[in-house]
Amino acid sequence: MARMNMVQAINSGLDVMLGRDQRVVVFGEDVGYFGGVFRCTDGLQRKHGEHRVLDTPISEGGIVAAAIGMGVNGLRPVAEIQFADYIYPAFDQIVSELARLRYRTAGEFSAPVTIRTPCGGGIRGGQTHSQSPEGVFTHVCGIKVVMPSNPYDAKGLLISCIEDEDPVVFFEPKRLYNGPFDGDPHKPAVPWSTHPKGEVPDGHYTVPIGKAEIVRAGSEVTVLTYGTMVHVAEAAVKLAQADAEIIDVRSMVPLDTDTLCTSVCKTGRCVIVHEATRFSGFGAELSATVQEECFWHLEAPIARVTGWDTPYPHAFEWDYFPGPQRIVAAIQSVMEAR
Amino acid sequence: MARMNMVQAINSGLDVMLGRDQRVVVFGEDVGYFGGVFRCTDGLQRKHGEHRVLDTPISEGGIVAAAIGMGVNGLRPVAEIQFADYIYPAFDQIVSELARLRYRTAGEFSAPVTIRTPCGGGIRGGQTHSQSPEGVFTHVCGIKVVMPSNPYDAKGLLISCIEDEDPVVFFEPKRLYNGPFDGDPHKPAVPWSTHPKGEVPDGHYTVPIGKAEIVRAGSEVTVLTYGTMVHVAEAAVKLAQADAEIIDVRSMVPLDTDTLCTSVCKTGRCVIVHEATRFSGFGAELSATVQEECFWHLEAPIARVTGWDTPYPHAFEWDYFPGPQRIVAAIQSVMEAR
Amino acid sequence: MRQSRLHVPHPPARPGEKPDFSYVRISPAGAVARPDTRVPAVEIEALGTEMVRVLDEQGHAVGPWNPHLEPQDLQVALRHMLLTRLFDDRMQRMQRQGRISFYMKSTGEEAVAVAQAMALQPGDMLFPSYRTQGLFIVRGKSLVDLMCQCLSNTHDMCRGRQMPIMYHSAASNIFSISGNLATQFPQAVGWAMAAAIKGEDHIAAAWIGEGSSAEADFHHAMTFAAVYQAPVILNVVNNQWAISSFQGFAGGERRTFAQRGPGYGIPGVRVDGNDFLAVYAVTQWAAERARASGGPTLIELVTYRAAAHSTSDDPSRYRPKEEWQAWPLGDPIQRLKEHLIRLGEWSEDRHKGLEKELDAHVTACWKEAVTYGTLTEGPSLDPLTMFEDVFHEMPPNLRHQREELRRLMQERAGAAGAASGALEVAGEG
Amino acid sequence: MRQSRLHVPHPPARPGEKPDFSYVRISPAGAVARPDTRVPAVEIEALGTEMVRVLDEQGHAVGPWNPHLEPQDLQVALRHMLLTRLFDDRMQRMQRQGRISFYMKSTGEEAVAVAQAMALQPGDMLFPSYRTQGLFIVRGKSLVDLMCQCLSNTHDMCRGRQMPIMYHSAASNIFSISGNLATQFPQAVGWAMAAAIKGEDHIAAAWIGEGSSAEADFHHAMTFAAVYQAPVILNVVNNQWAISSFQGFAGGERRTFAQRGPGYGIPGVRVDGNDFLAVYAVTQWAAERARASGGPTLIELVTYRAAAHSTSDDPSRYRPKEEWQAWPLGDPIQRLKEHLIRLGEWSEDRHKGLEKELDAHVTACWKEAVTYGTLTEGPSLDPLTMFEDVFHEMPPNLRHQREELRRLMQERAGAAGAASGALEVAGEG
Ligand SMILES: Cc1ncc(C[n+]2csc(CCOP(=O)(O)OP(=O)(O)O)c2C)c(N)n1
Ligand SMILES: Cc1ncc(C[n+]2csc(CCOP(=O)(O)OP(=O)(O)O)c2C)c(N)n1
Ligand SMILES: [Mg+2]
Ligand SMILES: [Mg+2]
Repeated sequence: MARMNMVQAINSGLDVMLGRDQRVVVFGEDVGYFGGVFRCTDGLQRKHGEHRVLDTPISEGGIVAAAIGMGVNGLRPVAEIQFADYIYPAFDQIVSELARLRYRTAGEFSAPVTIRTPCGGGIRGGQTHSQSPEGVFTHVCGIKVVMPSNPYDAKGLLISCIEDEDPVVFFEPKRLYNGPFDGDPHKPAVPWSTHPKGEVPDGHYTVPIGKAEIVRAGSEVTVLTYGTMVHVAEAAVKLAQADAEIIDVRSMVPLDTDTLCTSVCKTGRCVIVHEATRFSGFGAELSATVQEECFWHLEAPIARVTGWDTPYPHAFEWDYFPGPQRIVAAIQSVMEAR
Repeated sequence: MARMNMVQAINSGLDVMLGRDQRVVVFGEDVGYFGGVFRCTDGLQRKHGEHRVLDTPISEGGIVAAAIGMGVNGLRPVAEIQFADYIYPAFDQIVSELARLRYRTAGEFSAPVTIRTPCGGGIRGGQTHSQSPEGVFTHVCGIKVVMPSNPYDAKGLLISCIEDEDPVVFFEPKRLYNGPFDGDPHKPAVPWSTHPKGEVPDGHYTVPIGKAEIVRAGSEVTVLTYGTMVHVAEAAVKLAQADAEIIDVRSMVPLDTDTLCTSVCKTGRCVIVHEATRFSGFGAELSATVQEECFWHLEAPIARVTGWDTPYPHAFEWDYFPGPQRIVAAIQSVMEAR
Repeated sequence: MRQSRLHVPHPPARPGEKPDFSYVRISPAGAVARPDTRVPAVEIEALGTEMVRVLDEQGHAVGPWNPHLEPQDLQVALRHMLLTRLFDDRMQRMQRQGRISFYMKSTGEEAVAVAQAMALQPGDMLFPSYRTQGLFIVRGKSLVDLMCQCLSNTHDMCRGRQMPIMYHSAASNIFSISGNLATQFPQAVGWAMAAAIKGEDHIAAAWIGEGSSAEADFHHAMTFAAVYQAPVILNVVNNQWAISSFQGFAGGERRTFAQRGPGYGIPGVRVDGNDFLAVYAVTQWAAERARASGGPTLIELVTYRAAAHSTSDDPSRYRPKEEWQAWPLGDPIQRLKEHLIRLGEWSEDRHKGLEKELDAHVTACWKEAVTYGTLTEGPSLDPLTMFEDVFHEMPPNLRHQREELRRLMQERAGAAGAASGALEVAGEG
Repeated sequence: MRQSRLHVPHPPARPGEKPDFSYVRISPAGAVARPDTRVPAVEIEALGTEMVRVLDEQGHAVGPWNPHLEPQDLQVALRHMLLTRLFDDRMQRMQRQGRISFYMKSTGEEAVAVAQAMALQPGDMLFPSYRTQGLFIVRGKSLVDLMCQCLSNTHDMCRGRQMPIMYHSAASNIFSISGNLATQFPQAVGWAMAAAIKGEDHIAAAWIGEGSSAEADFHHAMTFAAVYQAPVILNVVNNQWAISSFQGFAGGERRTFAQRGPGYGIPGVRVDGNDFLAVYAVTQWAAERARASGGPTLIELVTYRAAAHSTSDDPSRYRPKEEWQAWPLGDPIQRLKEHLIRLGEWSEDRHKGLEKELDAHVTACWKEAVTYGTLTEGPSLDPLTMFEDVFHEMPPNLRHQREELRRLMQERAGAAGAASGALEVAGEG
């Protein structure tokens, strides 16, 4: 057991899988010699060889297409898209090809590709280094979508993704790479070493895809969230002094509806929090599902706290970011309803 | 006033705008000499010249990129993507560029591009000629998204799109090109000439973007839908013998929340119908919005009737399609609740 | 407004005009040198403008690219090409009769798929386009299987999920056709990269139309193939048309498609696509090169789409009806047949006999295929299977949706009768 | 597993190794012929492998590409390049001091943007990359404006919405930088198509890095430019590196990037990117060609990224520290300066004077810029403006969200004090 930040945990997950399974190959822009712009693949090329940890041309479409071909030929490709903002050039290959291959060939062909990509804001990245496009992928049948919120889950989930028979988009909330973040940019940074989920086993273990985690048990209101916002929600719940149950969704596809809806049916109140823009974001699906399953238990409207429906603005990062103030307000309004 | 089917109405809208505004240019794969694989641009090149109605390389990304450049240079490009299933190669240009240009330049640059694209199933097109990807675009800030359900709206909305200062994706439900479709593929085809919305003015007129239309007034339950499903919903409502208010959403972005929510607050019950897959589809946003606005008036859970969460299967088209049987069942369950 | 200065490409002839193929540059048979397969790309750029041809006007095989195949092999080739054509003709008729929903013929282009498949090894992976049905025929996929796919019946390899002609065959090492143009091009490169990473000798080959070469994936494929020197053959089938758009709209007005290769450092070879021997030889050359770690080759196969684009298309709206007759490279089947006759290894009678035999075979296959059902009649797949294979294991939401459909189907069938049948199926997925 | 046969490109030198630029093929100054601008692409393919150079080792301007500029123009050029460099240096320092969040220098590449902008006409539309700040400087965009953008302050042309360096200027006919690589390449072609459709004489020019040429949009741009013979100049700035990846990972190991052109039927011209005169001449040639309906040109500008990729980057991790010193094409500023001295039109003293003057100018500009605020201090933009310009007219959902933020801001500021200020703003959007 070691203390790791999320970058190290991801690096360790890749390292473990490269070591255990000759079929695993890791590639992407600046991933090889340099070790990735966020250092997630640091040292892996030196250790596992340049034929298994590769640099690629700057061509996200080509990267995913090549990954599909490799997957069809028996490898387990782990492709990095340098920023989630740059995943769109690969969108056709992901949606039309990767996600549908098993279906259209009735299972004769499939490509167990993992696409890793850093997402989210809070790093002064402006509109092209801050996006949270996970919602779009959750509407695509045939691809799994996960987002860890801590080093332990990051490594365990990543290993699950690489071992999974289906393609997965693995979103890495980059604001969490170095430490949990409670939504207040003015506080000194907190390292993962102070957080229980910063304890990460050195070797192989898995965190299952398709399972949400109750991060904080509570009885008055359920907060559904994932990624960076898990920590912001925790801070907000403290501020609101509500007995909230916070659930880290972790796996958007498949969704652990049971855990989510059991909680909301119990608390009767629900706040959904994500960083992505609100309109047609993943929160809409969460809200619709919860409403369908828990309607008769709901004591207040389900509230969504999200990024505003604008591109991510560089200068107004902290007015844009759905921080504790907004979450507290939502919790209070939901609690006060009726 | 003439009787037109939807293809003719679209053709007429383009013709009118090509005639009125020298800045309008129309292009896409097979759009020029041939007049489009669905004939929507038939005769336009002959009439307006091959420099204003053009064939293009088979390159959806290039088509949208070129449209952006043309729009920046003062033209009003109307680009056709031959099938909505093939819009993904243009996704990056639409999402990262077209939708954000005005924002990132604080209004100094913009590109008033209209992207027309036939969508939806019911034509034995299998998984690559039947998709309804509108939901994905509604999550993208900066681009409008509309889908007409009849010839009158098609022409009027298309003209509004071309005249609009913002980019718009204009989805054409191809199952409706030749006639309204009630969801029963075994009945003889009905032509638009028998439908009041098949009466289309020859000249210029507009149907506003951002306004839903109440297609059938009712008091017991609200059915929110758009495109092909408007007609299927009408058939289902007849079968269910419910006094349903059917609303054709028409404009997904911007959404006419007022019209939608006023109706649901009145009826207290809501069924949402679309052809696209359910999970994270546009129905999720409709459900979430309605729930937020109308919670205290809801007497039953909001129900969604949608395509299943699978790619569109060729052989099982009519088991996949959310036809009248499923809509009736949803209306009944919503009506019977409590 | 001032006069537009935009250049808009024009095909040589539209309906009512005289076909004109003077733009197609044709080298005499035997005229193009055959370089060693180890020669660097930069030294063989001429291969992209010339046209490798083996069969001359008299039906002789001439020049350095003559692959010197045995007559038996040529007879097999003729059989494959003829079968492809007869299969296409039959399926088109069946579409016209409403038995299948859609079809696309490869008429006039049969040499491409048949010669290339024959020149490759069984372990080489093929990434087909929708107009390379000959690949499946050469690799022994039964016509019944192909027909069942087109029928979306109970034996459909795609289990009813794809439109007709979207075949695949893992057992034959032929990848799946998706319907999205060009996507398989860079996937083939990825497959080849994996073969190289694993140190295996197999190579990949992929096909797209000249029109599709304008898609991004063409560039992705070329770049990755060049950078990693992937063992792959990238084929652009230039059949002059992309639905209604002639090849100039893909950039063919000024350069050949083979000439795209050298810009990436990839050899580009232009070949008479209706010359079985030339296509075979060029493919063999590229395969040898790739297998010996010589990297990728781009092949442009110059041919003509003799039929409509698909059963939904009417080419008389956009090109002269008699263009096919004017096509200077002739008919690949006719040309190979004449060559075999010239060799004394074939005759008009044997040809007629073969036609009859194959036609009977197609008939027999069709008869068998329809016993497994059609889209509208006979036994049919259980719609509940539509929820399978979205994922390796069915997630809860799909299980629920399957149950919902099951209920709806029962309701439709009348609850009593349907219940037992549906319960049986329940065990499946 | 067997030995991998994949080819993985290697840069000539990694940290600790001796820089080696022997792979860069350099033509002697004056050696490359200058064809007439009306010559078809196919006749001038050599321009893609050779390297157009005008300034020789002694600082003389030689050969047919010498644009014969007036000394005054050269002095202006020197001033622009020097200003670009000093501006870059200052902004990098300001980033290090935490005054701006990010920066990217163009050090060593100043001739590219400055010479090209000078060779084009004011009405020509420029589609910049993030390393062509020189375009803005030549077109007279004030440094204060550029600095205010980097500061996201109250005068920021992007109104706080973009990271530093993502400038634009409609008034100067310079398009916007998005952050997504290569996207503007085909947009420039569309702009040029529109110019042609309107019968106008203006042309477009676009810039991407050699690494970005692997993106789909490179292919889109080339195809559309070739098909419609769009009046556009497509520039690939080959500065040898793309963050940590050397140019071989974009396909530069076997061919030059200029050589991609001929495959599309587009002339490809390779030029010494650090030779102001050569870059000017080649751009002028391409512009003349485009303006005379001769179609597009692809220019590869061979240069070296002397600085880190960005302020987030540390190049000592992936390349020898002293590579820049070993770069065979030198420093563009130094070379133009020497040429002017050789002409008797410049001196070390004047140079020092100019440096001092420009440095003072940069200082003055910075001082002014910060009076409009910084990201963290001084006057700042109203956050409520963030809801504007998503659409031309603000739709209801954004109005609601703006109201919500207004309330939150009031709450934060303490309801009483903030109310009046916020109400004032309400009239705005
Ligand atoms: C991404 C995408 N865009 C458009 C289409 C529609 N489409 C199908 S075939 C075709 C023409 C292709 O022409 P070409 O590549 O020359 O192949 P050919 O049909 O001549 O064999 C088009 C535009 C598609 N299937 N996929
Ligand atoms: C679509 C996209 N993918 C990846 C990136 C991340 N990225 C920013 S700059 C860069 C390297 C670009 O190299 P090059 O094109 O050679 O330009 P240079 O930096 O050398 O000027 C990368 C990979 C991006 N901005 N956009
Ligand atoms: Mg073709
Ligand atoms: Mg570079």
